[in-house]
Amino acid sequence: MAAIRPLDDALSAIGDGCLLAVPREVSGVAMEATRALIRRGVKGLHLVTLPTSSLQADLLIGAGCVDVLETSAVSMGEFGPAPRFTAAMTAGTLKIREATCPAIHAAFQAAEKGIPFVPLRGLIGSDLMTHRPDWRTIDNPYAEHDPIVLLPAIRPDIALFHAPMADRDGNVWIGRQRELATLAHAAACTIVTVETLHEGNLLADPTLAAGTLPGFYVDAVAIAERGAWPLPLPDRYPADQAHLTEYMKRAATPEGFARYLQDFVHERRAA
Amino acid sequence: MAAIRPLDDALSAIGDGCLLAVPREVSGVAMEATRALIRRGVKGLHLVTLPTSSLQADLLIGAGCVDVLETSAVSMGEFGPAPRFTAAMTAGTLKIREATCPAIHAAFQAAEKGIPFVPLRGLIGSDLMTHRPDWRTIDNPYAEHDPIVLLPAIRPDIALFHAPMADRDGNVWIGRQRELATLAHAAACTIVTVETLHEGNLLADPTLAAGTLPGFYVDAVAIAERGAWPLPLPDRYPADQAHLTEYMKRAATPEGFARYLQDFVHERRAA
Amino acid sequence: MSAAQPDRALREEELLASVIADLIGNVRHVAVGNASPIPATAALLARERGGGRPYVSLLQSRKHNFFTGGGVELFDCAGQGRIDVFFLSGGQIDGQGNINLVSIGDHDKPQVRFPGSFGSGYLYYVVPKVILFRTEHSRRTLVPKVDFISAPGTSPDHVHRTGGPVALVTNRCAFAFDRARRRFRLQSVHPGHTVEEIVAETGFAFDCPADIGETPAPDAATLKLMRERVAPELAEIYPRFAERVFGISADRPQSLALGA
Amino acid sequence: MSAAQPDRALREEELLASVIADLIGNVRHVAVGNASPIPATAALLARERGGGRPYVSLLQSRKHNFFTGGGVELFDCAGQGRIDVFFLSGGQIDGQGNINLVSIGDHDKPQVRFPGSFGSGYLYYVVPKVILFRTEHSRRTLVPKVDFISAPGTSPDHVHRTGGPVALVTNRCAFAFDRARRRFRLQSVHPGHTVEEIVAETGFAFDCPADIGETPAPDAATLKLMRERVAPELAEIYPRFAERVFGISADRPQSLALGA
Repeated sequence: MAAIRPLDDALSAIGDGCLLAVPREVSGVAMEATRALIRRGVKGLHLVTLPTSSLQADLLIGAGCVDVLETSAVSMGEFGPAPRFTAAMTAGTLKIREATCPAIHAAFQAAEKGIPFVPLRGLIGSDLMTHRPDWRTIDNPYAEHDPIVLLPAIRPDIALFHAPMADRDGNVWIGRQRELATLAHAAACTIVTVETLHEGNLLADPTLAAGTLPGFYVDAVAIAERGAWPLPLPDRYPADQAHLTEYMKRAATPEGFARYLQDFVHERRAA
Repeated sequence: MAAIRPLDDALSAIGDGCLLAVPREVSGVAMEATRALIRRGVKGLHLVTLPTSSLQADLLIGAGCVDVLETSAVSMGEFGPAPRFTAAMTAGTLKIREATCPAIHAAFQAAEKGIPFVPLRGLIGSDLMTHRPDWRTIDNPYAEHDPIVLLPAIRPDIALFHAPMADRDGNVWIGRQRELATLAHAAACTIVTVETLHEGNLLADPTLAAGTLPGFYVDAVAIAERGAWPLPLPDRYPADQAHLTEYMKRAATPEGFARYLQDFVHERRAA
Repeated sequence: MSAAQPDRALREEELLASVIADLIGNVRHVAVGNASPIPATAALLARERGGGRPYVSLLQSRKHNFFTGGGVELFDCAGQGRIDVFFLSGGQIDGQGNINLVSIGDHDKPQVRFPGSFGSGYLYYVVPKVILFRTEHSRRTLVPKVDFISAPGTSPDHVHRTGGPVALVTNRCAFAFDRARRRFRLQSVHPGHTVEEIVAETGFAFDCPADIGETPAPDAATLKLMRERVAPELAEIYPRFAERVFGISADRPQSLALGA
Repeated sequence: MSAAQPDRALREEELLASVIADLIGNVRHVAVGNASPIPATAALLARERGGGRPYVSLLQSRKHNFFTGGGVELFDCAGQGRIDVFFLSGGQIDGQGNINLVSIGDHDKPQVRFPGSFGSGYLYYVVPKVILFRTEHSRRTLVPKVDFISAPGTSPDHVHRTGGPVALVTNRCAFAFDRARRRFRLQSVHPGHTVEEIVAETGFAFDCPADIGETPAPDAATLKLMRERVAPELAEIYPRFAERVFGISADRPQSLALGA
């Protein structure tokens, strides 16, 4: 069961080389925690995004924290290609396990169910298949001549995300972001940062309980106000457009990115 | 998209012989709708329970509405064995497709995902396997000598359940009863009865939205106050213990059950 | 809610709940399925004694149930390896630990029909400690071979299986299950019963060490916890059980319940 | 929120959105993925014209998104056959309708790297009407054969497939996709462009009927709906696009935005 802990303490379970799973931008990205990990100098991460990422993956890659990336896409959306991801890929310095969004969702759901694999339609004839030998085509036993792809379960060591609130029992309100529950169910260890502490028990009110991940699945909670900044937090605050524009400008070159890290990560500056 | 309709009208899509899926007792059982179906004289149902049932299945079986029952269990819980289910089974007049709870959940989730089958652990060595030729054992392609069972998806014609409230857009608040969303996603047509009409849109408030099944999946909504009676509705009202005691007494014999139907179904009496 | 009568004689249900609570041991999470009032009592008792640990999930309860993902969450949770103890019963239980929750006689036109397999066809395989319980200990219920295997007591080595039975608690005794030998071993005999009686009333063969002791009755502190703290909690989902065993009714004011 | 300038010249984005809105047709549900402002404009326009139908799901939006089951719901919904129209693009698109969202050159050390396949490796197979769009129409983007197939335009007959491409809209023209012939057919040429130019700028062979017409510009009512009703809604998830194309900013009061 989770206790509310200081951020660096809550992140202590994230060791070098671990399989770290993080959600997509609109679901609640633990950016303050990501900066703390970079400050600490985490190395060799196998980063899995459920199913895509933006600034979080770009920062971790640019800071040299990631050995292997499993993703459906890394993009800064309207701001354009993710600069450090793109640079690392074209330099050939980042190992990537290509995927497509529903395949990553399904593989996490397989881990959630305790099943070793799950079938998924589509995929056949895509070059994703040639790059993913772990995705295997079998004949659907329930039909004639019907090939279908199987995906192995993804069981992360750590799930890390940001949410609006948690209570002292480690219950976390995730609202409509149900994939955060899947993430926690699939992972061996779940670390959550939240905007605020909810006084009282989130499970006590049936309306709040409907959007709550039980503390049973949560190993550590840290308070991080505006912890998704400069990314948005659903229903709470939008992305910081000006800062992301600034990021794109700086991160276009290795030197500019280094200065960005210095100014906004190591110096702990915030908006 | 659902409009709020009178009960009998909302139930018109439930034709004789259809594959009707209903939830377990604690998730919200549409009992008033069930009585309406019996009054209308629906026949030949293939009834699937997600994953168990109590009074609802017993009533429908006793009233002769069910040809095939797919279930993990039918029981009146503390009140004892379900009398009309037990009578029909020992008389050999009811075809049953034996199952176990997580297999039914998984088969509905497979339909929800649009996959033809899903694997599940357990099951091997159970006599359920000999009675379910559609459950097939394959070798897990990701391990050596590791047999695992596949279950075909269950795609109901109709899903029918009872919930606390809906709005005029057909959005239905289901709270923690997430299997009701799976039920609706898996079914071709979803019919819901609710206690009350919610003025305003359930999706507009993030807290309510987290527990809401979107109206997109709902084909008809009818208001049925105390519509789960005499079964409980989560967080709203408990089971009517006295009435269930009365039911057990009457339903012990075919004649008593016929009088029960006369008094509480055909006469439309309620507590 | 009512307080129970503290000085009345030990009831069989209380003894069984106490035995089961001891079997639960030091674990993180105990789940209890449908229609299992004695295991529910035991699980809540274990939590009271453990100061909040283990987590207890009563499938039918709103209050004692942290699940927010619907009915599938219990099974997913077990599949994740996050349920340490579960309880199963059987219309028949045999000496290999096989349980039958379906029927006696021809399956399609049985002599006796039970409700159905519930979650047993899965949970028996994936929960490390499954405690079997059956209050009727007779040759009718404890049989040489079940008519229908809802879930087998053991599996061949190549079948993925992380769980299975550890014990069988009846109204007469407690058995341990030896997975390697695939059979039960008599563990203790409840007060007022004998080994001879158990041999006579059990339909299957079991190991019977020479030095079988008597099942210890719950101590006063345990009994007090069970009657005063656990019993009122049971009334939410087992009102008839709570009233019959503990004289407690959720529907009536305390003074009336005390007089019942 | 600001109102846009009603009388200014037609922008290319507006033309493309109008073309795509027409392609959507009479369906129940249109979904739009990430980084797709023009398709989002088209989908919202189709809904405005249809008086609330089709349902529109903008993946990144909170407001225009009825999903309550998390990120997987879009894909499950498509797998259920409940998404009728979706949009895909490609760093490269070839004449067989194959799309490349991954890279150009050697995959492990590419000359050009794109963000990744997103949901294309699934949605292209299961959404009946996939509309391809690519604003840069050149031999660089429309190629004879893509370097990496994120998702193929067609599949062998024995491969389960309920969806696929129906059209490709670029800044120069609109193509229809003929699934039986597995190739594109020029459908209409946008104002200011010519068939010869399109042949010259397209890297793949396509069918070109003799009587190719000009792509019709949106009528005044459509344009008014787009600028006044749709554009303000876009600012939630595409603030830069909404500002650049429609002069609308969600962050500034209306008077300021009008002056921008």
